Amino acid sequence: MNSSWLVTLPILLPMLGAVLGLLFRKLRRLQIVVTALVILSALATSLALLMTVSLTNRPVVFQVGGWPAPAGITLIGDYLSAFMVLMSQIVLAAGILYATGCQDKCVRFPGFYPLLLMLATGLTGALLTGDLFNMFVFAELMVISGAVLTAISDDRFGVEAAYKYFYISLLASMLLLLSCGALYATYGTLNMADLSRQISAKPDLPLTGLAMVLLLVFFMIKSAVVPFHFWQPDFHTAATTPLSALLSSVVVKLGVYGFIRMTSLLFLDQAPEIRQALVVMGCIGVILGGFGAIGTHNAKRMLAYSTLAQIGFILTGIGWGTPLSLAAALIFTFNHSLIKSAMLMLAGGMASRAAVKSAAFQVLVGVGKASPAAGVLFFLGGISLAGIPPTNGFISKFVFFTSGLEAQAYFSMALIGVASLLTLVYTMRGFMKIWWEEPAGSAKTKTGGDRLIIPALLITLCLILGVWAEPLVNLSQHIVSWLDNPAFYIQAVLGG
Amino acid sequence: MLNLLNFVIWAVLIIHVGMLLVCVWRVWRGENIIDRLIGLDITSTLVLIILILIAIIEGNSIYFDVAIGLTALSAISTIAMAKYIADQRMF
Amino acid sequence: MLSPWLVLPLLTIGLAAVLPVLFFRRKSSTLRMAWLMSVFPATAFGLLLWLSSQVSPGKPVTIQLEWLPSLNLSLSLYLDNLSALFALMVTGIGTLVVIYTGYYFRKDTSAWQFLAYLLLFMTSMLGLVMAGDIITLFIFWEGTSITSFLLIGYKYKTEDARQSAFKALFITGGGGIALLAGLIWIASIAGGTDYATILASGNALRGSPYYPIILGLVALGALTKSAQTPAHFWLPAAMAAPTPASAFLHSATMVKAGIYLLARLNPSLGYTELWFYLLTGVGIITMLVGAYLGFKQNDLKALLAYSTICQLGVMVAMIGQDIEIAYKALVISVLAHSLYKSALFMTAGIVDHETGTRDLRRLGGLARLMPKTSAVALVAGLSMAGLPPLFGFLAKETLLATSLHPSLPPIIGALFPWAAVAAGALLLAQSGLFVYDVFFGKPSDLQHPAKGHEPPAGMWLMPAIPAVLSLAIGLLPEPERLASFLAGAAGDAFGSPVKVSLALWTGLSAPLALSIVAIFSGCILFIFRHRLRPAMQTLLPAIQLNAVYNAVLQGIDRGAELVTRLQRGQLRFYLAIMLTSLGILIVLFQAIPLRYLNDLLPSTPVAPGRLDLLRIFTLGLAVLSSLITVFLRRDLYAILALSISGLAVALWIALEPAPDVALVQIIVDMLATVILVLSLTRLPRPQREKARELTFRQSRPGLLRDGLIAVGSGLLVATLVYVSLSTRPHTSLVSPFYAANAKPLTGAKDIVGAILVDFRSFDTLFEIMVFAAAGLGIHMLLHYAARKAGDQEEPDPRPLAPDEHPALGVGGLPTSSLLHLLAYSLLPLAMLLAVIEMMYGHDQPGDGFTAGIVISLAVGFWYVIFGYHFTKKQLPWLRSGYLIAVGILIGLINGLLSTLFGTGFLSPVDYGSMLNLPLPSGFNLSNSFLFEVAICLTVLGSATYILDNLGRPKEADPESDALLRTIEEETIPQSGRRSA
Amino acid sequence: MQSRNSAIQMTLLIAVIYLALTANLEPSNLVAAFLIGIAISLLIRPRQLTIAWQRLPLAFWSLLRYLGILMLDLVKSGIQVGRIILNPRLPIDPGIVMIDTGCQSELGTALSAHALTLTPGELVVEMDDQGLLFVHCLDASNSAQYVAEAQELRQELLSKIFE
Amino acid sequence: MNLLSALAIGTMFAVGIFQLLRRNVIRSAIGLIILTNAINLFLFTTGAYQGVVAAYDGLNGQISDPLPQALVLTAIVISMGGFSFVLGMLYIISVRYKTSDSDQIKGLSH
Amino acid sequence: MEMLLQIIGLIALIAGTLFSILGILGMLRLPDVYTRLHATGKVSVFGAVLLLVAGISLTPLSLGKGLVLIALLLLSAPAVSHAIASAAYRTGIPMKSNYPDELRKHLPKKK
Ligand code: NA
Ligand code: NA
Repeated sequence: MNSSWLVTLPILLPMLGAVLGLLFRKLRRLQIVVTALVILSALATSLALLMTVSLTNRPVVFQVGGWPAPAGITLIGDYLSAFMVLMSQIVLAAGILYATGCQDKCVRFPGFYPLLLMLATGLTGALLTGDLFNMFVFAELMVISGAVLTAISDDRFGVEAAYKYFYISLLASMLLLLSCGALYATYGTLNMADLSRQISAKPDLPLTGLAMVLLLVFFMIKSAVVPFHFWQPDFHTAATTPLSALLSSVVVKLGVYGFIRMTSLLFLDQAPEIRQALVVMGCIGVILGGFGAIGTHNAKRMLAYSTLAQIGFILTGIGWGTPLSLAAALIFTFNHSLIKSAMLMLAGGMASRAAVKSAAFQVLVGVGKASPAAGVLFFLGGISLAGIPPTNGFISKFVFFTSGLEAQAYFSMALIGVASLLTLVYTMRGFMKIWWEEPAGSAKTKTGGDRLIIPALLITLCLILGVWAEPLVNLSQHIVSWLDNPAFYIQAVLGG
Repeated sequence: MLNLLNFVIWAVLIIHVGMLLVCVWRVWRGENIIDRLIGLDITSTLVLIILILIAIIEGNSIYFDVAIGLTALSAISTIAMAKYIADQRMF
Repeated sequence: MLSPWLVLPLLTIGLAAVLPVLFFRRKSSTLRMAWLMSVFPATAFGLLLWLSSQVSPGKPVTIQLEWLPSLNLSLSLYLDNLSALFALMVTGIGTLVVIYTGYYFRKDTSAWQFLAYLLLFMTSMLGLVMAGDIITLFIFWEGTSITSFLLIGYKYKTEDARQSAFKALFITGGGGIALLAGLIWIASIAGGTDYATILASGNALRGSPYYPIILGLVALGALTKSAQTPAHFWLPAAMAAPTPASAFLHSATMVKAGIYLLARLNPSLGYTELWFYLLTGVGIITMLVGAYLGFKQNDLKALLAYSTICQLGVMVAMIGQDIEIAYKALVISVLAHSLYKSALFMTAGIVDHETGTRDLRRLGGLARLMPKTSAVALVAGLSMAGLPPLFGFLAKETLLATSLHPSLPPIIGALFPWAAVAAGALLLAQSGLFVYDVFFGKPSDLQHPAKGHEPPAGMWLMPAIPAVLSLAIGLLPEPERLASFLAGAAGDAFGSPVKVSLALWTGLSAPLALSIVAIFSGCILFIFRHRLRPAMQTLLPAIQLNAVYNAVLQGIDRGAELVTRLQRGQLRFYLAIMLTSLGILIVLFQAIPLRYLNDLLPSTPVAPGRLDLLRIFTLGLAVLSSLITVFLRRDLYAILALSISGLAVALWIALEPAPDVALVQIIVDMLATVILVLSLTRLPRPQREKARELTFRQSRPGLLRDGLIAVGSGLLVATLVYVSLSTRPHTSLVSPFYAANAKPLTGAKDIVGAILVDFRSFDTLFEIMVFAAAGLGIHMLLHYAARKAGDQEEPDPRPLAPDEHPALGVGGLPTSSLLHLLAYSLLPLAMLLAVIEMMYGHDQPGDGFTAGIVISLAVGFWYVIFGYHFTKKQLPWLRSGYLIAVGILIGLINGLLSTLFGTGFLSPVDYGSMLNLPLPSGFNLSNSFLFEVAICLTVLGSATYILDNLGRPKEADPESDALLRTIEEETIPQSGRRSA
Repeated sequence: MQSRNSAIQMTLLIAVIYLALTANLEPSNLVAAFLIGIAISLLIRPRQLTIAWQRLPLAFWSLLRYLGILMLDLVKSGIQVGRIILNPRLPIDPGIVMIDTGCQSELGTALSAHALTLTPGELVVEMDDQGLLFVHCLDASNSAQYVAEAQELRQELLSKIFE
Repeated sequence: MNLLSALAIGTMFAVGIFQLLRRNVIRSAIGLIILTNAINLFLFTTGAYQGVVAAYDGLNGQISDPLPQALVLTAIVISMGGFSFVLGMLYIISVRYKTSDSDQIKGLSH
Repeated sequence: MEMLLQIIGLIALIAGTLFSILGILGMLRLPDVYTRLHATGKVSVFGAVLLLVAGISLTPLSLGKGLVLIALLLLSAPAVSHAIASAAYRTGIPMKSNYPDELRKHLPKKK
């Protein structure tokens, strides 16, 4: 079998799973087994994809339907997208496996797993596609399936969150469509490699700037960059826990991927300006997110706000624009995905044990008493989020600080330092509330709740990646070395 | 003959497009809901006619396919709305 | 010298930290476990003794493990005299504290946790002092912060413990962040992280323009850790920790981490004015603050904490100096303080443990009850008081000698000695309080005198060992090995050799005179303590840094509240902000192509064609009718106008000419109209009327805001359109390919169709998935989620007639047979149209999507005319879920088939000609046909889901009801709804 | 039996429309037409229409005549209403009158109503299954007579088409 | 002509945005459709050239650019999916929040 | 033949347009919804049918589709008019003046 198939399988397998899940929607056991198998094999293929990219040292390219680029749609797994896909699939698999042990009612709805797999399809596809409009389609798949899954959440406010998310995403989709249109009108193609080539050749055509800003804002909405973040705390909180874990960790990373693509492929000439904007908005996000996480009254919401801040970190890293800072952003992206999903699962797991199912702190106070092991995990996750060794969060922070120093971005570094302290404040406060404080009144915790083996595995992975960080760091540096050379990508897609 | 035909076709087309404006006005300022619904119904008839005229101009029967879809569905939607108006529900 | 053995002490203790969790969970008594555990630090101590014997000045023992080669980072250990001194203290006192813990918690079976934390801390601390590079150091540094958080918060059920633990973590964690930045900066200037490199780059560091910042960052880390004023206040609060933790962390180890770091970096960062003034200033102030505040305290442990702060100040001040004697003073202070302070803490723990109180006012005369403990306290207390012949005396002497050194600048030179005297006097008075008032005097609070008895021997023996050592070092004439060891340590900190003698008596000298003054005034303070201390309680209460800390936290909370208030829940507000931000970004990026717009204006073609006029007219109609939707008050009217607008758009599209899109636009317009009206039936009329009222009663500023945003967005799109149109024709890199290859390669006359199902079929495959997700989602939402949540609709004002054929009309009349006739004919016709669109879609407008929507609307028409139930019964194949699944599955299979028979996934294959099937001309049994079928089925399934659920959200559904019941049984019942 | 008949009729009808729409009389397309017709009939399971098979030629002829009448009615209707509209005085005398078609079947009533609505100046507002029509007439005073006549002819034709 | 078209489509978009920002949720839904239409119109204008005949093979004359048409078709399907889901959510919101006023849908804040 | 078709088309075009205009005019002039339905449901539809005839005769390959379209139009137009009229009556939209109404007494009483 041709290795170019590897780039389709991470998309098609979840899709197949979604279909089979729909067919077996009355046989829940079978549905779960199929879903798990599918997502695990998708994970395996993503891993194989990354390995292939790394071994052959060239992108895996698949021209769908055999049509030559730019006429057809190209799927391309270069280092960056293969990396992002692997990251997503890890967390997706974790989320799905968590769902199998989740006590929420909505995960037992017949459409839950198919929709979750559709989300997986959308995310993977958006990362692997080499066509801007195709990305729109996949992004919409993510939006709809995500909105549905949140709307059916056990949380009564799920539908409100989904409603707002949907409208805001609609805005994003419109911007992307406008951008696609403007780019097509200007450069006559939608293939990203081709666009890159054309834009480099003529970087200053009338609509180039507008298309760029529109695309930028699209990705900002996707990644909930302040001030385009308003949907995010609601959406990530109201969703059922396995979904929250996915949304707040990997789904928001589409924008991150987009920023990197924009600055390293599509808009090379305008990249400095974009980076400047990213730094400014990243810094705002870092502070706003940190404060928001401290100010909110709900554990899951706290983690959602925290994602605002963490995305801010990543943006800043991309914005600094040095190879090291890009690597830092990638490392941060990966690590954050693991940590945040684990933390959300833990918070949700505790909520499932509370007398009244809720992640509100007033309900969660003292709930952790029954599960001290979860406390250890949450604590480790918390210090990882705050960037304290020996966790992977520390590696992120270390590379980040190093690159910031190298980029001489002192002011943003100072802000980021403050934000790190804020992170420590909210994670530890949350920890103390759930595991250390005594429950008020007679509220009793339930004997059981969501299974916590998955967050345990994720936290273990965080620790492993904290101690044995070389592969990730090395990988991210390789990715950056590819990003430095967009011709590589272009050549792989268009040939010649 | 062809010139005449051509002229007539264009004239007819312009007349019908112009009459659409009347329908819009009807929907905007109709006496009651039924009046507006009639406005909508007649709009789809006019659109049907315009599609046929475009087919004539382009000399291509593919616009008939569009027109078939329009006719079938406009009947459906008008009746469904009439049902809603009469009953405050559809089904 | 490289020595792999260096990792052994660390490993030993690290292993010990894991053991309580693995083996001793609630099985063994704490005491036995503690004795067993103590073997590990003791072994480590022994190993370290052995290893330190291999160290000679300037020749450290090191080991390096490759860790992150990509970042040029390694994990390394490093043992010179300085780190050996600290490492030995950590393991030595650690051993004692572990055993002591066993006694302290002997009745508490859950204390294995405490032991685990303690040993984890010990690991971190040992790693910190043995680290061979600054990153390794930092890793362990943070480890101590975290583990000390756990230790301080060990009694987490009390608010005090939690707050204190958090306070310590906040301060030291904040310092840690600064430190990390500083260390990374150092590494980047020095070009490496290991000590050898850094110690060799002193000049580069000091010469760097960023030196002040680096110094500030490092100092922030070190000084907060070592509880220097003004960050000292976390240390007294940390006394909430169980006493064994205090005895270990707050005497010998963690608080000395900052000292160690400063000493370690002194050769490369020190010897500048800034360093001198910063450390001397902070150190002296801390010394005085600690001494003064300590004398006020009634809590034994608080008293010890402040005296620790005082001593830490002394040490910091010493590191600030650039004279040899200061480093002698430093190492002697470090060792002496560790010995007596750990002893005193453990003694205080015994007192607390045996009497149940640590309040000075209630304690007194314990010497009779616990003579051995009091003896230990006496010895350690005398050392703290700085009285001969104890080791503490030597510490004070060297301090005074430093303070009198002629090289000090004038002001410091004048202040330092007297500050030292004052601190010494206060310390003496403090130890008087500790020793005399507790063990020999009478309790001042006679109402609640404390009672107690001697603890088990093991318990008092543990503090006795350091106490005796304090005495022994002082009494022994000249412990040569110790002196040279300390000299080595001092030399490591100083950067060049230091002479250290441990002789107490060095002849009459100025320091001795000052010392006598200090002792004398200390005695006076002690004698008048009963008057002084109450006065001090009122005097200078202003040094309340806790208030500052609280204010900072409150400030954070205030900021947090402000941020969360921004999240005010109104979607419109969010959208407005986002659109405005978009506008701001566009302006900032200068993305509006103003100069191009100028260029383009004159070149606009003036003479429009006839078709152009029609186009603009239909466009105008579309805009007009959209605009009308704003002004029409009733929702239904607005929907009608919207429908017209959609039709006008369709016309424009037909004129474009783009019949394929026009058809879909028409169909979608109808569908949108129908489901919009359908959803009107779902919203209660009063609700809608209220919303309408509110909408039309919007305030002027609100209207202005929305209007401006709308106009701005409109201008954006207008610009896009204008530029695209004016720059026509552009080059398309793809369309010529499509036009040229549609027929030859895919057999399609309809190029748009060919793009949809062939060239860009990947889009279409997932586009139908989006549509499927929407339909499925609506079903899940309305048939499962809403039911489960028990959403109650207001009762229907017009309930359905029970008849299966619900009436069209009001009075229960059946639907007219005329409409039946139409419905009967339309469904087969719609299906036929659908089939034709699928079969011949590649030659004419219409595709699978149109087909699916047409059928589903015809089915919806049946619902309207024949009623829902009848239709469902008549059309049993209409099972939306399966239709969706089968549809997408066919899409996938189609892709795979073309992989097998064609050139790749979704590539064009004509199975009909492949199999030589006699098919009607114009119909190709090809991949595109299969794909159209897939699309049609999926869309049909999804659209019927949409219609069913919007039209009949509460339709009795045994399937979902049964499932929901099962779910209810499976999941753990909820006691109530979420409260907030 | 009846439903099978209906199915066959629907199949034929669909096949004819298919052929009309595809404008292709190749044998394979005929086969396709019938296959599609059968498939759709199976899916819809018609149960109402039943054409008089035994008298097919007559039925066909009647059908054509019926359609012709319909067209004629439409023409007349268009002209008549158009005249009214163009007349400045707008000579109308509208009202709703009840007409009993005498049809017993649902289909018969439906067809009557259909035809009636296409005739000049008549518009069925309400109807029931037993042949009662409530017709809005532009000229209520003398339409009853006209309607009755027209109705009789149509009724006869329809009875020849359907059993 | 271009300017007129641009202003018309821009106006349509503006109307869509304005409707989107209404308190009445039905108006927002209407705005959604108008926006979709406006964007689709814009997509048409991005076509590389103004066609004279439909984009079919074998016709005489300049065909209209087929790619934007295909994109519009895809976008239409997607927006219809989303639109119908919004209507579903509106129903649930109406039931749970007892309101059709967008500003009252604020169970989630802070 | 072609000429004939063109002539038919021309006539049908003109006649159809006239009826179409008449229909719209009727919609504007006639006094109430019921009477207007006569205009739109018949006159305009007739116009449309005529234009369809024109379309069939002037557009190649459109006979089948055109006939089906005419049939569809003829089938649906009366039903649509009927449905609208019925809805108007049931929502209580009055006729313009007091004309005979035999339906009123046959409707069951409103609950
Ligand atoms: Na097609
Ligand atoms: Na087509």
